[in-house]
Amino acid sequence: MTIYNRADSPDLSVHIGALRLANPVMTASGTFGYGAEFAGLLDLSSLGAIIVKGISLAPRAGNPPPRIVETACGMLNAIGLENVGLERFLKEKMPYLRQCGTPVVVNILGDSVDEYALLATRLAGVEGVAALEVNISCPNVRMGGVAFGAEPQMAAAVVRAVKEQAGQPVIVKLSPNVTDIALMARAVEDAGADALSLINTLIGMAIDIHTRRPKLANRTGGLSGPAIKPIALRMVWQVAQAVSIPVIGIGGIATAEDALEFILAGASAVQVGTANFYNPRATQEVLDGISAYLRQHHEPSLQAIIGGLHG
Amino acid sequence: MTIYNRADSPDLSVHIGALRLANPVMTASGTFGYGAEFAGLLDLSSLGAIIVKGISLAPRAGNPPPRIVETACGMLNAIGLENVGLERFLKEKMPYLRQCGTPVVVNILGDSVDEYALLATRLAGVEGVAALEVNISCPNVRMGGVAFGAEPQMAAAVVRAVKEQAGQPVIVKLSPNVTDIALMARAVEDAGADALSLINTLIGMAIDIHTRRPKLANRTGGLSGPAIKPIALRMVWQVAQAVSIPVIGIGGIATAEDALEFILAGASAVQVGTANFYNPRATQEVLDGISAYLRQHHEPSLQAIIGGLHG
Amino acid sequence: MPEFQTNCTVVQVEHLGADIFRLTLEAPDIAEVVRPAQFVMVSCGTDQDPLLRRPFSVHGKQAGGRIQLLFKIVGRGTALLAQTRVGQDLSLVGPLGRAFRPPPPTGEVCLVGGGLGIAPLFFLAQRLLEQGRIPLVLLGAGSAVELRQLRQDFHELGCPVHLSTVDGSLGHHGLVTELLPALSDKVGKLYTCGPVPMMAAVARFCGDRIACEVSLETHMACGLGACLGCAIPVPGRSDAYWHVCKHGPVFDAAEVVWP
Amino acid sequence: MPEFQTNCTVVQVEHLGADIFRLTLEAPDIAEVVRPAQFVMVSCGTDQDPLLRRPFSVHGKQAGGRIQLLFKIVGRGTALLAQTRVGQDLSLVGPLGRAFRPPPPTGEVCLVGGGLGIAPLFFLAQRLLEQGRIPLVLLGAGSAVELRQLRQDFHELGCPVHLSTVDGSLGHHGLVTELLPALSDKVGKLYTCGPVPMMAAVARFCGDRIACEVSLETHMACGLGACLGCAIPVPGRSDAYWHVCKHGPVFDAAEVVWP
Ligand SMILES: Cc1cc2nc3c(=O)[nH]c(=O)nc-3n(C[C@H](O)[C@H](O)[C@H](O)COP(=O)(O)OP(=O)(O)OC[C@H]3O[C@@H](n4cnc5c(N)ncnc54)[C@H](O)[C@@H]3O)c2cc1C
Ligand SMILES: Cc1cc2nc3c(=O)[nH]c(=O)nc-3n(C[C@H](O)[C@H](O)[C@H](O)COP(=O)(O)OP(=O)(O)OC[C@H]3O[C@@H](n4cnc5c(N)ncnc54)[C@H](O)[C@@H]3O)c2cc1C
Ligand SMILES: Cc1cc2nc3c(=O)[nH]c(=O)nc-3n(C[C@H](O)[C@H](O)[C@H](O)COP(=O)(O)O)c2cc1C
Ligand SMILES: Cc1cc2nc3c(=O)[nH]c(=O)nc-3n(C[C@H](O)[C@H](O)[C@H](O)COP(=O)(O)O)c2cc1C
Ligand code: FES
Ligand code: FES
Repeated sequence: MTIYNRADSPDLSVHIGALRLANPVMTASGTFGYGAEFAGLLDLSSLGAIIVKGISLAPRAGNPPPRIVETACGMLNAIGLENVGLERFLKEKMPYLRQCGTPVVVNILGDSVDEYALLATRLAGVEGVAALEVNISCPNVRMGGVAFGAEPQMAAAVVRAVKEQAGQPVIVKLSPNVTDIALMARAVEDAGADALSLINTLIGMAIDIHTRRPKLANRTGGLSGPAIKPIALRMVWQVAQAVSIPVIGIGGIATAEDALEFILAGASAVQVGTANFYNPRATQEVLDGISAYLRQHHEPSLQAIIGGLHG
Repeated sequence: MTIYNRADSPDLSVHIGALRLANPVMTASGTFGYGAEFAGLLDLSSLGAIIVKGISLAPRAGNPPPRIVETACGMLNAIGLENVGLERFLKEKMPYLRQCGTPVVVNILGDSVDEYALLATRLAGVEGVAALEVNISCPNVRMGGVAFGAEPQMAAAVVRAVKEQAGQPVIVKLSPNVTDIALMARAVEDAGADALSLINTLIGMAIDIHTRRPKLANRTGGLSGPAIKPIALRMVWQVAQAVSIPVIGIGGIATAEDALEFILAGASAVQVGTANFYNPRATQEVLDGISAYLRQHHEPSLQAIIGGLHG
Repeated sequence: MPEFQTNCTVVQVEHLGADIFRLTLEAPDIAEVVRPAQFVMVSCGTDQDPLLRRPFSVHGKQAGGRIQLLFKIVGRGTALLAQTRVGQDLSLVGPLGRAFRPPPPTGEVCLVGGGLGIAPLFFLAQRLLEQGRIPLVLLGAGSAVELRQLRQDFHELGCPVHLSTVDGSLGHHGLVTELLPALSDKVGKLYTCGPVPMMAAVARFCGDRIACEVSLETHMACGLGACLGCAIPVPGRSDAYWHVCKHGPVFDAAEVVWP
Repeated sequence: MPEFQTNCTVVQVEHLGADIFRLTLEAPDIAEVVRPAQFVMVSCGTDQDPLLRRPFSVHGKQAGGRIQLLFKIVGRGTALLAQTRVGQDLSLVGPLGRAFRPPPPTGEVCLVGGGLGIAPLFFLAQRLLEQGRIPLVLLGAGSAVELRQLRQDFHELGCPVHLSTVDGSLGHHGLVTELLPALSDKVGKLYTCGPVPMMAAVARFCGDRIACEVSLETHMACGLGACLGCAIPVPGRSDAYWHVCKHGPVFDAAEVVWP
C-alpha cells in the first residue's frame, strides 16, 4: 500500500451554489436531531454540514404513536414533522450548533406558501445558518392537502416565495412520489432554486395481521433506508442530467460505496439519513471511505469524479 | 393446538371477475418462467394460477447482460422482456401448462395499442388460458417511448383495445412509477378492466464504483423483492379503495404474513415474484400459512378477510 | 453522559430455559459508566438485516468490565441474538437513557418485575446493595421455568424474593401485583418494570402514597433522541409527547398515561 | 432431472488458506444424483440478506451422501458462508445445470483449472477415475497457498498434477495456460474452468483439434431458468442469448463468444 503524505490528501471540498463545504457528507433532516444528539458518538466538526430536523413556524407535536416500523432493509416513519418550532430552535438549538463550527442547513416546512416565506424571512439574518433546505413533501393545506412536491406549479410557487426572502442559498428537497422527477426538478430550478436535494421518503405502509390495523397510527409513512437506494440513485442520475444546478444525493446511503454511486451519478454532495440510526458513525465512515477511494484511484479531488459515470 | 377435520378447512377460493381460482396464490410474471422450470421443486397444481413470463407477438431476445443485480433486500432486473413470442409459447409452452390443470394467465406486452389488441385476439380462443394480464409498463413506441402505464389516457386506450378482442377476463397490471396510482386505476377500470394487479417494478439503478459504469447494461432496471413491499402495500390499499373491481397484490411477497397484509388491505389475491428465485417453495409456504391463519382466527373463508383492515 | 459505539466480545451465553437467554459481554467502557435502567442498542443480524438495532436494558454488571443482557426471543432480532456464540463480537451503542433515581435515604425499597421486565431490576438490586440498601424483590412470570435462575441470582445477591406465576408452578398462583397488598407500609420507594398492565396496577397501588418509578418500552429506531420515533403521550396534554429514549426509559408513574 | 430444495447439515468446515474454504455437507438427495459441473444455489445469510442464493459447483462427493463446496471469499455472501459452523444447516437448491459430458472412449483426458475454477474439476476427476480414466490435471493459481491442499487431494485420487503460480511460489512460474503446449497430442478431450481469459486461451489452444468443454459463471438470481438473468451472447447471433443456468454452466468452447 502506498503511503500518502498530507500534500497528497485529496481535496474533498464542494460548492453547492454559494455554499462551500469542507466535504460532501451531510446529515439528512430528521435523522440527526439538532446535532447534539450525536455529539457523544461523533466529532460533529468533521461533517460537511448538519441538516437539522425540519422546522416549522410554530412547534408541532407530531403524530400519535406508533410512529416507526422496521421493514426489509428499511423503515417507515410517520413522525408527523414534530419539531420545536422556529423560536425555540433559534433560542435552544442554534447556540450549540454555532459553536460546533459546522455549517448548519435549516430544513423548513410549512402548510402554505406564506409559511415557507415567513420562515425564510426569519432565518435570513441568523448567524451560523449556511443554507435553507425546503421540504416540499408537506401537504398544502390550502390546496386540499396535496403535497407541494407532487405538482410542479405548487412547488415552483413555494420556491419563488422562499427565494424572495432568503438570505442564504436555497436547496429544494424533492419528493420521489412523482411520475417524472426531472420535470419537478426543472420547475424548481426555473423558480430559482440554488440546489436540489433528493430523495425524500417514498410513501409506504405496513399492517399488523393479528390486530388487522396499520402498524403506524398515521396508517401510511415514509420509507427510507438501504431498501430505497436504487430508486434514489436512479432519480439523482435523471435529475443531474436534467438541471444545471448542483444536486445532493439522499436515500439509503450507509457506506462510502453508496455515496460514491450517487457522486458518480452526478451528486455534488450526499446526505446520510436512516444509517445514522443504526450506525451513528456512518457519516464518518462514509467520509473516510470517500477519501480512501480518491487516493486509490489517484483522483486529486472529489470534484474530479462528480458525474463521472461512463456509458 | 386444536385439531381441525376436513370440514373445518377454510375456503380459499376467490373470484377475480369471472375467473374462479381455487386459492389466491399466483406466480408473478417473469419470475416463474413458463411454469415447467419449477416443476421439480413444487407441485404446480397447488397454485391458484400460473402467470407466465410476458409474451409479445414476435420473440424478443432481451437486453444484453448484465441483466440483474442484487440490492438491499431486493434486486434490479433489466431482462428486456425476453420471451419466446406468441407462436412458440402456444406451441411449446401451453401444452405442458394445460396438462398441469392450473389456470394459466398470460401476461401480454406490446409496443403499440395494435400489438396488444392482436395478442388478445390470438389468445381469445386458446384452451387453458384462463385470463390475460396486460403489462402496461412497456414503452409506447409510437408515443416517444413513454410507458403506457405512466399516462391514464394511454393506459385506457390499451385496455379498451384489449377488452374488445379478449375472450378471457382482462387483468391490468399497474406501474408504480406514477404520482397518483388511484387515478391510473380508475382510468383503467373505466376502460373496462375486469381486475387490476399491482405493482410492477420500481425503476432503479446501481453503479459499479470501480468501473464507473452502471451495473446493468441497460443502465436502469426494475426493483423488486421485499425492499418494495411497503410501497406496494400502500398502493394496493389506495387502489382497493378507489375502484370496485378486484385487486391483486404484488410486490415483495415472500411469506404468508406478507400476503395477508395485502389481503387485509383489499387484495383478493396475491402474486409471489422475486421470492420464487430465492425460495422456490415460497408459493406453497404462503398458501399453507394463509390456511393456518384463517384457522387460527376462526375465519371460514379467505373472502371473509379481504379488505378487513380496521382503522 | 459518555456514550460509546463499540464491538463487545461475548464471553458467555446462557439459555435460562423457555425462550430466555443471558449474554455476558466484555464492554469495559459501558460497564464503567452505566447505571440501572439504562439500555444499549444492539445489532442482532447482518449489517442491514434486521436493519435497526434492538434496545436491551443492562441486566447486570460483573467484575472485569463485563455487562449482562437478559432477553427473550420474541421476533427476528432476538431469535438471531440467541444464536450468538462465545467469542463473537456484538456491536453495542450505549449506555443510553435516564437511569432509575436513587431512593430516599430512609424507608424500604421494593422492586416489582414481570417477565423480562426483571432484566434491569437485577442491576438495580446490585447497585442498591452496594449502597447498603437491601431491596425487597417481587417477581412474576408465566411459569416457573422463567424464574428459577433469576430467583437464585437474586438470592445470591442477598435480596428477599417473593415469586408469583400465572400457572401456579412456582410461588403465588396469580399475578405479581397480588403480592403488593402484603407489603409493609414502610416501603418508601418502588421501582417497577414489566408488561404495561402490570405497571399500571403497580402505579395505581402506589397512588400518592409511595414514590414509584417505572421503566417503559417502545419501538426505537435510534435510542439517541434523533428519530422521535419513541413518542408516548404526556398526561393531560394532547399536543405533547415524551421520547422514551431520552426522557425515559424511566418515568415517575405520574408522568405516564396509563391504560 | 431431479432437483431438491433442502436443508443440509454442515459436517466439516476447512479453511484451506488465503480466503479459501471448503464445506462438507450432508446432502444425500443431491449427492445421489449430482454430476460434475452441476451446481447448487446456497442461502448464505439471513432469510433476506443477502437476498439471492449464491451458485457453487459441487466440488466433490464423499461416502455417506456428502458433498463438498470449495469457495473463496469475494463479497458479502461468501464472507457470511465462511462463518458457517459444523452442525449448522444450510439451505441448498440443486443439483442444477448441465454437467460435463463424458469424454470419448479413447484418448487422454486433461483438466485445466484456474483459481476457484478448480472446484468442479475435482468432482470430475473423481467421476472419471470411477470410470477407469485417469485425467491429467493442470492447476493454476496466484500463489502456492491456494494450491497446496488441492494438489494433495488430486494426488490422493491418483491423478498426475502439474502446477503453476503467478508468483512462482509453487510449480511453473507463470500462467497455467503456459503448460498447455507440453501436452501430449494424445489428449482427446479437455475440460476447463476458471477465469474467462484463461478459458479463452485454453479454447484457442484447443481450436478444432481438441474437444473442449468449459464451465462458465454469470450472476444468477434463480439458477432455474426462470429469471433469464444469466444471459450470455450466442456466437454469430445478435438476437439470441444462452442462459448459463440451463444451457450451461457447461458449454462447448465453440458455443461461447470469447473476448
Ligand atoms: C429501553 C428498552 C429496554 C428493553 N430491555 C429489554 C430487556 O432487557 N430484555 C428483553 O428481552 N427485552 C427488552 N426490551 C424489549 C426488546 O427491545 C424487544 O424485545 C426487541 O426489540 C424485539 O426485537 P425482535 O426483533 O426480536 O422482535 P420484532 O417484533 O421482530 O421486532 C420488530 C421491531 O419491533 C421492535 N420491538 C418489538 N418488541 C419491542 C419491545 N417490546 N420494545 C421495544 N421495541 C420492540 C424491535 O426493536 C424492532 O424494531 C427493551 C426495550 C426497550 C425500549
Ligand atoms: C455455476 C456457477 C458455479 C460456481 N462455482 C463456484 C465455486 O465452486 N466456488 C466459488 O468460489 N465460486 C463459484 N462461483 C462463483 C460464486 O457464485 C461467487 O463467487 C459468489 O456468488 C459471490 O458471492 P458474494 O456474495 O461473495 O459476492 P458479491 O460480489 O457480494 O455478490 C454480489 C452478487 O454478484 C454475484 N456474483 C459475484 N461474483 C460472481 C461470480 N463470479 N459468479 C456468479 N455470480 C457472482 C453474487 O451471486 C451476487 O448475486 C460459481 C458461479 C457460478 C455461476
Ligand atoms: C425518522 C425520519 C424523519 C425524517 N424527517 C424529515 C424532515 O423533518 N424533513 C425532511 O425533509 N426529511 C425528513 N426525513 C427524510 C430524510 O431526510 C431522507 O430524505 C430520507 O429518509 C431518505 O434518506 P435515507 O434513506 O438515508 O434515510 C426523515 C426521515 C426519517 C427516517
Ligand atoms: C426478473 C423479473 C422479470 C419480470 N418480468 C416481468 C414480465 O415479463 N412482465 C410483467 O408484467 N412483470 C414482470 N416482472 C415484474 C413482476 O411480475 C412483479 O410485478 C415485480 O417483480 C414485483 O413483485 P416481487 O417484488 O414479488 O418480485 C418481472 C420481475 C422480475 C424480477
Ligand atoms: S428512539 Fe429515536 S428518538 Fe427515541
Ligand atoms: S439464473 Fe435465473 S434464468 Fe438463469
